[in-house]
Amino acid sequence: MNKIYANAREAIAGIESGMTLMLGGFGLCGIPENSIAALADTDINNLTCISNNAGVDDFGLGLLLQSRQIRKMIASYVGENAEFERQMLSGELEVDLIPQGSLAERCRAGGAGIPAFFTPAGFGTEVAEGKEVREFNGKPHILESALTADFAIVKAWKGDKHGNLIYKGTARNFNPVMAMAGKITIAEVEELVEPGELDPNFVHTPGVFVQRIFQGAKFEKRIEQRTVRERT
Amino acid sequence: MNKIYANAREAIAGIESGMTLMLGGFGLCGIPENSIAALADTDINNLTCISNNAGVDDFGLGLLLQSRQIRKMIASYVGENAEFERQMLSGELEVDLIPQGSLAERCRAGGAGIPAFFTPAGFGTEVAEGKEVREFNGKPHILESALTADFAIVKAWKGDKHGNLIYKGTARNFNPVMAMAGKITIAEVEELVEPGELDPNFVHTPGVFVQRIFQGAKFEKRIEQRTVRERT
Amino acid sequence: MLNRDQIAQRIAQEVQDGWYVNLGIGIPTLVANYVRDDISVEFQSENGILGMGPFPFDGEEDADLINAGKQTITALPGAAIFDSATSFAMIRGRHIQLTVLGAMEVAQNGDIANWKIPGKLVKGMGGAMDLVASADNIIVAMNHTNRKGDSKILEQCTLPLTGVGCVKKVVTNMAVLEVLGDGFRLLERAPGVSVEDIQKATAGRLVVKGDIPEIIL
Amino acid sequence: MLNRDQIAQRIAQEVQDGWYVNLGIGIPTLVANYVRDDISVEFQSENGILGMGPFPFDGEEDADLINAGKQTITALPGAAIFDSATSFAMIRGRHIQLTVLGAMEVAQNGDIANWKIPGKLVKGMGGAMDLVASADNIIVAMNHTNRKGDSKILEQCTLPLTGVGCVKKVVTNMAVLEVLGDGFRLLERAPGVSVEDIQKATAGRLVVKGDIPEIIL
Repeated sequence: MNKIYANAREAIAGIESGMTLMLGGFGLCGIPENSIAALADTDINNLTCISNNAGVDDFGLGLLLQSRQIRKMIASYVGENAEFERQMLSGELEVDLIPQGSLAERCRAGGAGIPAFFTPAGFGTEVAEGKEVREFNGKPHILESALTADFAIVKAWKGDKHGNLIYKGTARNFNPVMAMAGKITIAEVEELVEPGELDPNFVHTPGVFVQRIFQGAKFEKRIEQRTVRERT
Repeated sequence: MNKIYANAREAIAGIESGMTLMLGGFGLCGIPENSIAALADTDINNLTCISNNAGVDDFGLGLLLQSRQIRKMIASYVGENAEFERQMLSGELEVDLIPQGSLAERCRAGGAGIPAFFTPAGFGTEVAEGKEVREFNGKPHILESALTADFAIVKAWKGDKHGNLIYKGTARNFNPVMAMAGKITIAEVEELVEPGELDPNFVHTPGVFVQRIFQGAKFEKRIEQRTVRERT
Repeated sequence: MLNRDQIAQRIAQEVQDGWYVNLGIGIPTLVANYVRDDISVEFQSENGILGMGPFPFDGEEDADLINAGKQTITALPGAAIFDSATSFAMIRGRHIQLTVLGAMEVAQNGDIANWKIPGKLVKGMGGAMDLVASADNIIVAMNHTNRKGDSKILEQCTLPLTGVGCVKKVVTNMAVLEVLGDGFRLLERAPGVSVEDIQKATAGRLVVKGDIPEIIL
Repeated sequence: MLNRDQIAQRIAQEVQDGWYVNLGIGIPTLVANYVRDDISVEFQSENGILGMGPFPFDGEEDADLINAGKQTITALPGAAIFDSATSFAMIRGRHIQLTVLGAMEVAQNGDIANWKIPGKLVKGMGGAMDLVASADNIIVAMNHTNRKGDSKILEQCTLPLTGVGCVKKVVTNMAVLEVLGDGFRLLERAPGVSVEDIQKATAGRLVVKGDIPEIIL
């Protein structure tokens, strides 16, 4: 059983137009940039992408928005992505905006075989429309359903051939929960190491959740808001 | 804000008769043995204890069963604990047996502000009695509710004054989810280290979930089934 | 009138020893700069860090270490990193003692709107809906009026809501207000701003009782 | 008749390359000893380890490294440790390809009972209810009859259930059976055991078609 793939192009084989993808990352931090670039090089379109953000205009998922490969975005934040906002307001892009915590928990639920759960987030707002409301401990909650994807694509710091992953810093974010929720999960890593190099006690994503793994050719790791303080 | 306590006796201050406790561990592996011993030294009784097992006759929670300090056990496995089974069959002890995965998820839910979730585990069995059943993807699921506790007591390998914890091996088990679900969470650790000694990237339980921490005086770490192979 | 930093400075006075605090994007982020250094407070950022430190020195930025505003940050000794589900477990599970966030509108029943202007602007709710639905202690940091001069302190929100009946306190460039449910109680006024000025800039019901002290920074 | 190890050995033949496998307490644990070594299989133990290795050498036992049967174990290179919630996320989320467990009774509709005899014995369900409710591929390993000689292969379970309609295959000391829903199809018989012997020891409906080969180990 070989999980190791040579590169992004080979690792994304089998992704087809119309499929649902999950993509890890928060802003541009911890996004599977090699896989996204490889997808941008294909004719695959009509994708539903589940990702907290949609990159920026010219990097990350923004690339797939530019090339109109995405039919629907499921995200929590549009933020400063002008093209995302434009396509959304013009109706070119279908968008399902959901609270960030519900997004994370719905992905985890999808991976954990929990079809639905109650959360207080979004009660009394547009998010609750059409959803079951129930009171627990005197407080209204709404029923949210699990999210899964045909392919989940995550980015990790290190990984081994078993698919075990560790992440670095806040580049972890949505990656572990999305890794759980893909029918097929692709992990791109900065460094592919030998089994035994990752301490089992500190593996973030156990290999059982990962079907394909490859070492990314190049990581630009662009910074969205470079903020520094003066040396005094 | 000081989270550090001198010993088990001081750390368990405030636990009163009639309260609900969660205790980490699987079998005798990763149990908060110092805290349990300290509880056995008190007159506190009428406790509801949530723990996967109840120790063995003369160690772990078995001590509190012997001394009749437990009114009710919420657990998944009685196994080879003769006194537990005897008290249960005779009706001296109230017992709520629940599937191990539901137990873990219900604790996590309690800590995560999820009041209820659907799971397939237990459908069609005694466990489902009185619970709501709903079909998802053609498969029946039952609604399970969150568990919380007045005090959660966990055992970790190392911890710091912020309450950050790391566990060792399979002594992790229920400890992280129970740490999340206590109104007050007490962590007993083998080694209390200085802030900065634990790599933030590999902290298992972030300190926000832990209110009290102490270095255990002595860890017996008894082995329930010593199983070895021959050297060849 | 208070500037952005002064609003943050006033909010920092609310922070207590031992608290875990989530700061939203914008003015709220500045609050960290003004917390007394004789108390121990930990800042949580919902993208997955507890124990957030100051911005890095020039040249020491790490693309893998950012806050929820996507700004490069540092981690303090004793910090912890976690995934998004665990982060919102902290938030939804009420392990965070204070949430500070910005708003487009706040209503006197505690409703808040801050993520969308139909047909015009969509920022998305990010983590705000989870935060306001679960936090016991929510302070809104914003200007009293919008760029057109209209009050953002309302009887009822007009924009799509982020959360209902959740805001406890509002600190603006003009005043500190307590949300009463059927009005805003004026607690303090910015230096040089009169009660009448605040009354004029407030569309919701303003409750003024006794002398209103100036904000002391 | 097969002994415990032989039952395990037969079940090991079902294991395929790349599978993640959960083995229950008792006979199932022994399956790991008989899996072909030219395929790569990882064993999951629900107390929180993937990549479980053999028992440790004498003197190398670690109290902090046990399996679900509380036996001391080792971890192989490439193993991973996790908490109980994550462990059952794997199980409930159907990331495990095969579950092998023991039983007190199995019925021809796939029901299984293995945790309680009312008034007499309570083991508890442990992780079994989660496993059988979610696993796509469940094999039961047990003796064909109980100590009193009564069949454990039934038309209907009489004991409190662990799961409904979930068992796919049963390997006993006498036979390999496929669960059909309305009966058990006899696939193989233990060396020296006749179809008649199996018929006599089976209380559920036994479906025998054509020649029944002997189990080959």
